[in-house]
Amino acid sequence: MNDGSTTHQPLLSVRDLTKTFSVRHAGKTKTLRALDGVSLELHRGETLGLVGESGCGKSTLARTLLMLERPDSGSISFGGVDPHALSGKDLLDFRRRVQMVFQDPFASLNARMSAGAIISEPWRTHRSLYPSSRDRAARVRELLHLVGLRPSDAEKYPQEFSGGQRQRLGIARALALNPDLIVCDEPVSALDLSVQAQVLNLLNDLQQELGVAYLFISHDLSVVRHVADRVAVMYLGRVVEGGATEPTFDEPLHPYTSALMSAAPSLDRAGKREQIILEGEIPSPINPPSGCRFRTRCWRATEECATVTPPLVHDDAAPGHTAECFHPLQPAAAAAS
Amino acid sequence: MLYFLRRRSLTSLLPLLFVLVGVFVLARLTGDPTSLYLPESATAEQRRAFAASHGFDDPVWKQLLHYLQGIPHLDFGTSLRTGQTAASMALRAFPNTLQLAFATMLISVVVAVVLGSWAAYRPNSLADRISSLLSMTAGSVPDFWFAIMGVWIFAVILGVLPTSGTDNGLLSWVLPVVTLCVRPIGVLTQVVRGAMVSALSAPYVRLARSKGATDVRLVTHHALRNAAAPALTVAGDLAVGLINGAVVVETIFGWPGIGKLMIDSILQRDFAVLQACVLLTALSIFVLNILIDLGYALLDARVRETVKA
Amino acid sequence: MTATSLDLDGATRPRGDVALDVENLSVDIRTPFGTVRAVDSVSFTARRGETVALLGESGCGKSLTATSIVGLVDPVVDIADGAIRLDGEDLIGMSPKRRRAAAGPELAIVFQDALTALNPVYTVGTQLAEPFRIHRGLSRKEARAEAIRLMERVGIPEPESRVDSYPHQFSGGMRQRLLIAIAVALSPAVLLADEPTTALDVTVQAQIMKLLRDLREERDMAVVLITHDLALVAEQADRVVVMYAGNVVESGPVDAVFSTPKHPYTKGLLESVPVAAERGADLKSIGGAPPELSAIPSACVYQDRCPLVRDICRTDRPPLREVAEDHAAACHFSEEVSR
Amino acid sequence: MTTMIDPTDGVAPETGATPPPRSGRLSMWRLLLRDRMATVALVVLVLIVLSTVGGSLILGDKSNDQDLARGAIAPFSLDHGWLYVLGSDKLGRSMIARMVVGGRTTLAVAVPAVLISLVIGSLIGMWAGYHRGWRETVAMRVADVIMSFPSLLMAVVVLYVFSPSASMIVVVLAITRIPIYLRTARAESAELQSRTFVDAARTFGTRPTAIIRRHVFPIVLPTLLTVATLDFCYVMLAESSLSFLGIGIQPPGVSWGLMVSQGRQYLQTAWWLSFFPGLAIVVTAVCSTLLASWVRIATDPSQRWRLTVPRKAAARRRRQAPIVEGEVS
Amino acid sequence: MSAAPNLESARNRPRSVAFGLLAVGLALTGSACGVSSSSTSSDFGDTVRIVLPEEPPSLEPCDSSNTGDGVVERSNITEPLTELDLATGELHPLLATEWKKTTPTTYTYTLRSGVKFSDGSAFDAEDAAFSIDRTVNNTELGCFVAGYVFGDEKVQVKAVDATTLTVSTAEPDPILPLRLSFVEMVPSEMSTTEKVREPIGTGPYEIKKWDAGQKLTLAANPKYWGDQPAYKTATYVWRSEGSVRAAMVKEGEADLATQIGPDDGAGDLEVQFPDDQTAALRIQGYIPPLNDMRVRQAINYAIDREGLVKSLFNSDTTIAEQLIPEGITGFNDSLKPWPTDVAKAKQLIAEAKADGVPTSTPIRLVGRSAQFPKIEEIIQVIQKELTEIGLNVKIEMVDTKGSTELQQRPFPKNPGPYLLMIQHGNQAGDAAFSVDQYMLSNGFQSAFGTPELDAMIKSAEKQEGDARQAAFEKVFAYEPTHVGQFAYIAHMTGMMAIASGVDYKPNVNTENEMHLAEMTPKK
Repeated sequence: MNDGSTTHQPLLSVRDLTKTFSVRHAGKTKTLRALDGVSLELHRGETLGLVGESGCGKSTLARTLLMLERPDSGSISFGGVDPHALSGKDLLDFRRRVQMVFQDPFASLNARMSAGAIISEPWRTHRSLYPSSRDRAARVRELLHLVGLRPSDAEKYPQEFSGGQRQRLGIARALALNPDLIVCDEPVSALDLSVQAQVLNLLNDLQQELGVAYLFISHDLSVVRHVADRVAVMYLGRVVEGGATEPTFDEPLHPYTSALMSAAPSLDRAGKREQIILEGEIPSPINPPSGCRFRTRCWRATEECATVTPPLVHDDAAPGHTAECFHPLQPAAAAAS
Repeated sequence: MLYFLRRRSLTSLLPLLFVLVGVFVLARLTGDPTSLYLPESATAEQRRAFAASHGFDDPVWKQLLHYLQGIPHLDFGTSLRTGQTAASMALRAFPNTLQLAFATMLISVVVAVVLGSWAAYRPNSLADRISSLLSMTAGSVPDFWFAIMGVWIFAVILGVLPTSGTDNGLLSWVLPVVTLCVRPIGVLTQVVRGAMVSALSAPYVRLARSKGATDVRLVTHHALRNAAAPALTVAGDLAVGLINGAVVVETIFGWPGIGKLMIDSILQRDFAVLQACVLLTALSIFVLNILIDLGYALLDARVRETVKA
Repeated sequence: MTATSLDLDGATRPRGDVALDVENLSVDIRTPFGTVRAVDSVSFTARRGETVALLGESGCGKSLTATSIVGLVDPVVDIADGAIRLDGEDLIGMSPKRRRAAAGPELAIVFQDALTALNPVYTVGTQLAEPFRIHRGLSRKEARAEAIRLMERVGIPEPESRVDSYPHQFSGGMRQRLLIAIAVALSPAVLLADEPTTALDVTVQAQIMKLLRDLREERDMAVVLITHDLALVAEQADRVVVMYAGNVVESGPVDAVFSTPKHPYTKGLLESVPVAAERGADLKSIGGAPPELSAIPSACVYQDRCPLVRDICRTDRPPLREVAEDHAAACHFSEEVSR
Repeated sequence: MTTMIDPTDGVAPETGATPPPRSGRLSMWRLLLRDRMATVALVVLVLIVLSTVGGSLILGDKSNDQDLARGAIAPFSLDHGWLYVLGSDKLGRSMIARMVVGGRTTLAVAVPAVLISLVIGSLIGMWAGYHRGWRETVAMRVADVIMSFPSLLMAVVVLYVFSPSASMIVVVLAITRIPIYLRTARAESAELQSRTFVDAARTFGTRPTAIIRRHVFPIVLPTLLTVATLDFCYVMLAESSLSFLGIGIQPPGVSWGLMVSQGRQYLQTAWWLSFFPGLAIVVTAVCSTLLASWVRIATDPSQRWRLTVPRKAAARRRRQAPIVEGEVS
Repeated sequence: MSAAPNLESARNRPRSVAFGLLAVGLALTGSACGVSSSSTSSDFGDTVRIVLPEEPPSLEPCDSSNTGDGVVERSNITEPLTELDLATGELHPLLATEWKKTTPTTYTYTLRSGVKFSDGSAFDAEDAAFSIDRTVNNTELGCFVAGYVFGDEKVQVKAVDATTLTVSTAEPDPILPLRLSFVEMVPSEMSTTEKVREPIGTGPYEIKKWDAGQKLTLAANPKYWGDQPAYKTATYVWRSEGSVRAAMVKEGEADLATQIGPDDGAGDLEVQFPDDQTAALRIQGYIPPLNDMRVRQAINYAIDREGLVKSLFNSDTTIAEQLIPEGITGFNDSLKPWPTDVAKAKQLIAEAKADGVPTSTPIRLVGRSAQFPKIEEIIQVIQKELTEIGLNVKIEMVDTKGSTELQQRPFPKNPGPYLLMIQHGNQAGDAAFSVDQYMLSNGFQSAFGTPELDAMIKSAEKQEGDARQAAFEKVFAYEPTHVGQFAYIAHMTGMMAIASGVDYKPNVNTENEMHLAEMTPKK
């Protein structure tokens, strides 16, 4: 798989994406910076894991990529074009190529529609895809089979399925338009452990089979570690660290990534380990700290962290592994570029 | 607070203006009242003079402009029927309706809170079913029918209450207030019950229960205040609707309130009085809405923050 | 930041007295479609100073067990059978008055959803003071002082100024601290924590779990941790009770259960955790889905998903039997379950 | 959420129980039959509709048959034939026949008024709620304008201008009730438009009208129908009030409200003239309220268990003393 | 997070708001109780309590021919120079002791001396001249009396001395004294630009307190020139429901209730009395098919007046045969009511139809709601009867405004054929007031007429004495057979409820002016 080198044009490229919301807070209108200069790249057939705690902006990023939100600034390039500049047929074509799997398999399926209707709903907009009803019926059966459901399930309603089966339905719906990229927003976090494994396996198999790329958003480090080729760690609207999965998780540069890894409970009871317990909570994105976002909770913070945005540093040992930090945990070089 | 008042004013006074202009134009469409105010045998010249002296010969927009110009000077015109200023007639009638409405709402709220809480305390119990059926019935009784049946039974047959009027002290209040109470009690009891049922099954009540709080404390201390907001909303709507009821009740009981005055003014094409009444009613609804918003703030700190700002 | 050493060696600590003893607890739910048994003959004990985890997936009956213990079940729920003893006293047969007296000083619960569990219309100070007002009859002023002390203890900064704030003015983690503060206000013998960190971020979860741990030590409480998170159990609990479809399928010390599971369900769960598998490779997953409550098999509850299933599993329900010291499993073939 | 067929929510969620099997899903009919009061209400309503609509075909002429010699016959006597069981009015017309025809008029005003306001209000409401922004603001302001003045007075003014007729009453009542549906539909629609399955539809490029039609409308509908059932009661009372005040149905037309009004002057000599039509209004209104309240619970998954749960084992539960059952008896 | 003091205030403010609200509420209820207790039933015996259908709009004396005002005001608060006895049609002296025609166009009045207004000032010829001038010649006030009894006529008044007054008209006016009997005397200080709500008069009572909307109290005028009345005070309240008014007398809440109906339940407290009102159906006889005499006659034949009067009117009501009741100058006592003959009516319609008259055209039958008791029922009966003879009749109940539009000229354009229920009251006592309005071909409330009838009316109006009587009798005899604009229904009677403790004999004038001085407590 792709190791992050940019020999050919990436499928998706995000540059300096910024998105703010106006919120009413204590009676005044304030600006909430959900995304503050996010840059990402994603290649065909690759899985990019996006990790972060609640409020870090990862869902906003997903919604912006799917054009459910319009960014304030920055650019998105999908296959070389900015979808936000599209309209009409071109826009519809973009809609076809990028799909989403949602976190909540209960809420993301309309309980009043049968499984068949749910899966074929996209074709009611993209009519040219499967023009005849026989084609559509056949394709529904095919998709159900693909995600491990029975063709007869097309008649059933979402509430007649278990949580895992519903998520399979959601995946089938996302596949209905034969997309190039599927944004998976916490696709397994609402599922029980035993079912979660089934769905992760399914996603893995589909990627092998169809070559689809995933943007895999999760707060569960073990899941991301399992599925992602590369990861990006977000904190307060910024990507603070990114790179191939193993070096990023095993030898993190950024103290936040390290704390995150440490805080996650582990099954492994064999040895006692030092647990880093951060103080305080994530500051509000309405009024984020100056300089380094993480400095208020960081044990390595110094005065300079409060004034200037930290530089991008590269991991000496692993190419493509970068972080924004004045005091990286591993030996690292400041960005050359 | 100031911001809040300004916002409320903008959002509420605009509809008020709409209503006023709408009523003005509609009232003019009912035609020139000259023939009602002059004797059958009045001559054409007398009619023209009458119309001219009251401006009925002007086009409607001109009359409206003239009327609106008078408002800042608190000039709301003069009654054709009585020759008094429209404002004084409306202001004299208004307190009578207000007293009626206040007594009604006070009684309704107290009864509804007690009944509703009691029913919600044990959902599906016999008490709940009975009080639900009663409150639904109460919400479905036409007030005019209730009123005349009340008069018939209590004043005519039994002779224990006066038929009408305001001359018999508190006894005069019984039938009008009871009539007006019926629907609010019915509706409000159901709302309080519903709100209390959900409040009583809310997690914070379970938490309070896990602290060892008694049931009485759970109802009065934890659930009631949370259930108050929806009840307040409905109580506000009911208070506005009381004006509807007042029209009927005041007509039947000869209560000299604003509802009766408005109906009479419409019948008599006494436009100035009608408009003064409309203005006063709309204004009081505006004030009522502000009071309700303050009530929300009183109940809930989250609302208070938006009001305070 | 603080770096603390996780004490994962609970089994070696001296055990206190049995504070909570649940015996053959069975709970029914009346539904439109008939009565279903949601909790079936569940037994476990919790001693002072130890953490017992009730582990299971959604719908396995662990939360219902907890709410049955504290007596906060919905009207459609009936306790059908069994005994719940708090320091030897049966809770089910208790008078409501005695029950109320026990709620707080002897038995307390921390709820999962801190936002809705706190009453939005009262200040947190009022709510924190309530246990003292109810059980100790303290004056408003004294109770308020206690509330401030509590807030300080659970790590809420500037308690004097925040005591008059409302719940919505606190963050999720702070609200969870407040809930814990209310629960431990009167130093109960038994503290039930129902998924106390599920809604929280991992960094905050770590803080909350440390707080719970510290309070357990400090007040010598028995903590019953209800969770679906295996890793959390591994880190926090001394003993674990694994539930499936309303039944206890395995129980014992965490070390023993997690290292040598004696029930195929426990084993399947452990293998489903992604870290166990290589990236990109398939995870070992349990096929199928848990049964509906109304369709729980009469014999072995796990028969439909069990890789070891045999004829006897479809006819006889395996009893929960001791397979090692203090380690029990409900499987006909527990010896065959191995890593 | 208003989904009516999600059995997972059928059991109170706190119990954490898994859903009961779908095979046992109850049809609305069976659910209805379990609630005796709601069943009775429905039966009565159906009877009222049948007898007023069907009955006026048979009794339509009789309702205007005058016979001054048979004026003011007291009710509950078969001496003059079954048509006079409920007595006659001053002109000797059968009360039964007039009640039937009056009922038809009342229904013929209330039903179209409710339907018109339902359709207009919910369409605008769903549209405004889905799009939010200025559309929502404008729609809500319009609703405010209508709501900011007592509806009955507005109707009085309007009916005076345009002379009272049945169709005018329908229009006036419909307009004054539009905000009810508008607000309900807007609130639900605004909530639904932020739901994930709507987001999902957006990601396919589905147009707003299609989303409203496909995803919003079917979900909002039960709520709106509940409101409409309740509102039917209100509109009927409003029509009656207008007729009572003399600006509703005009004689020789007859409606229940008008009959109460006309009978008022005979209260001392012929009480039945006002009593029976008033009673008919109450019965119809109570039944529609009962039915509405049942529909509200039946379509609300978090409430529905109340209708279906068998009541038993109270003694045992009391010891557990869940708050809603309470131990104070 | 805000600092502590802010939080304090946040907590306390709502509480104080709550107290404020409660206080306002209590104050309101408090004042409410004050209102109601202030006017509890006063000492019986000294007070007569009267309940009217509506509140007097104002007591402006120059509007007193308006029944709602006059019934309270006339001869109670203010008095005219002379008083008309409707039963006999004669004028009696009141504030004038004598009057005579001194020239063809001038009348000279001699005023009663020693009369004082209730404010203590003396009444003299200046006041009388002022009152007449204010009522008749003032255009600004738009006096009801001017329009009602004087029309376009203007008068010159002159106070010759303190007790002598002359009134002149441009043309000779044989009934000028009759007209002048409608002018109430007021002090010359009264406003000539604005109507006065609470006037000063010379009557036996003065206004004591008027709680607008609630109650009007009159007290005996201590300076009254005549005998003091039996009741020291009189209170008026008003209820629109006849049954409520009746019940109030029955329950002892009032002593007298006016305008009640036969089914209002006053029982043996009901008192009937002759009235000046006549109910009739006016036929818009210039619009087909009503322009055919046969159709108009058929309508007359179809109505069963006897049945109507027996079951729906007050029991003393009589069937009408002409527009005015007995007692009015010009009443023709030889006329007989139109007979009921359904067969004949059907035949007439059939004939008309055969001649091409569009008898199936829908005809509007218009009645004014609450014009008199049971009008709705009466209209419904008539509709039924007219339908039976083959006409297509639709009922329309309208309000006052709606009926005046159809009743008075100019009539609406293209209204379609309509029949209008009218109730005409001649309180002036002379047929001229009726026929001028209702029978001239261009009369203000007349749909059509004939030149012959117009001529008969014009000449009758110029006559005096017996000649006048005879001339008008001819008019009334001529109209039904040659014009047929009306289907007369009934000469109405009034009905009131009088408590057993009050002695009062209502008369034909009672509905226009109810003299409190004639009421006495029964021993």
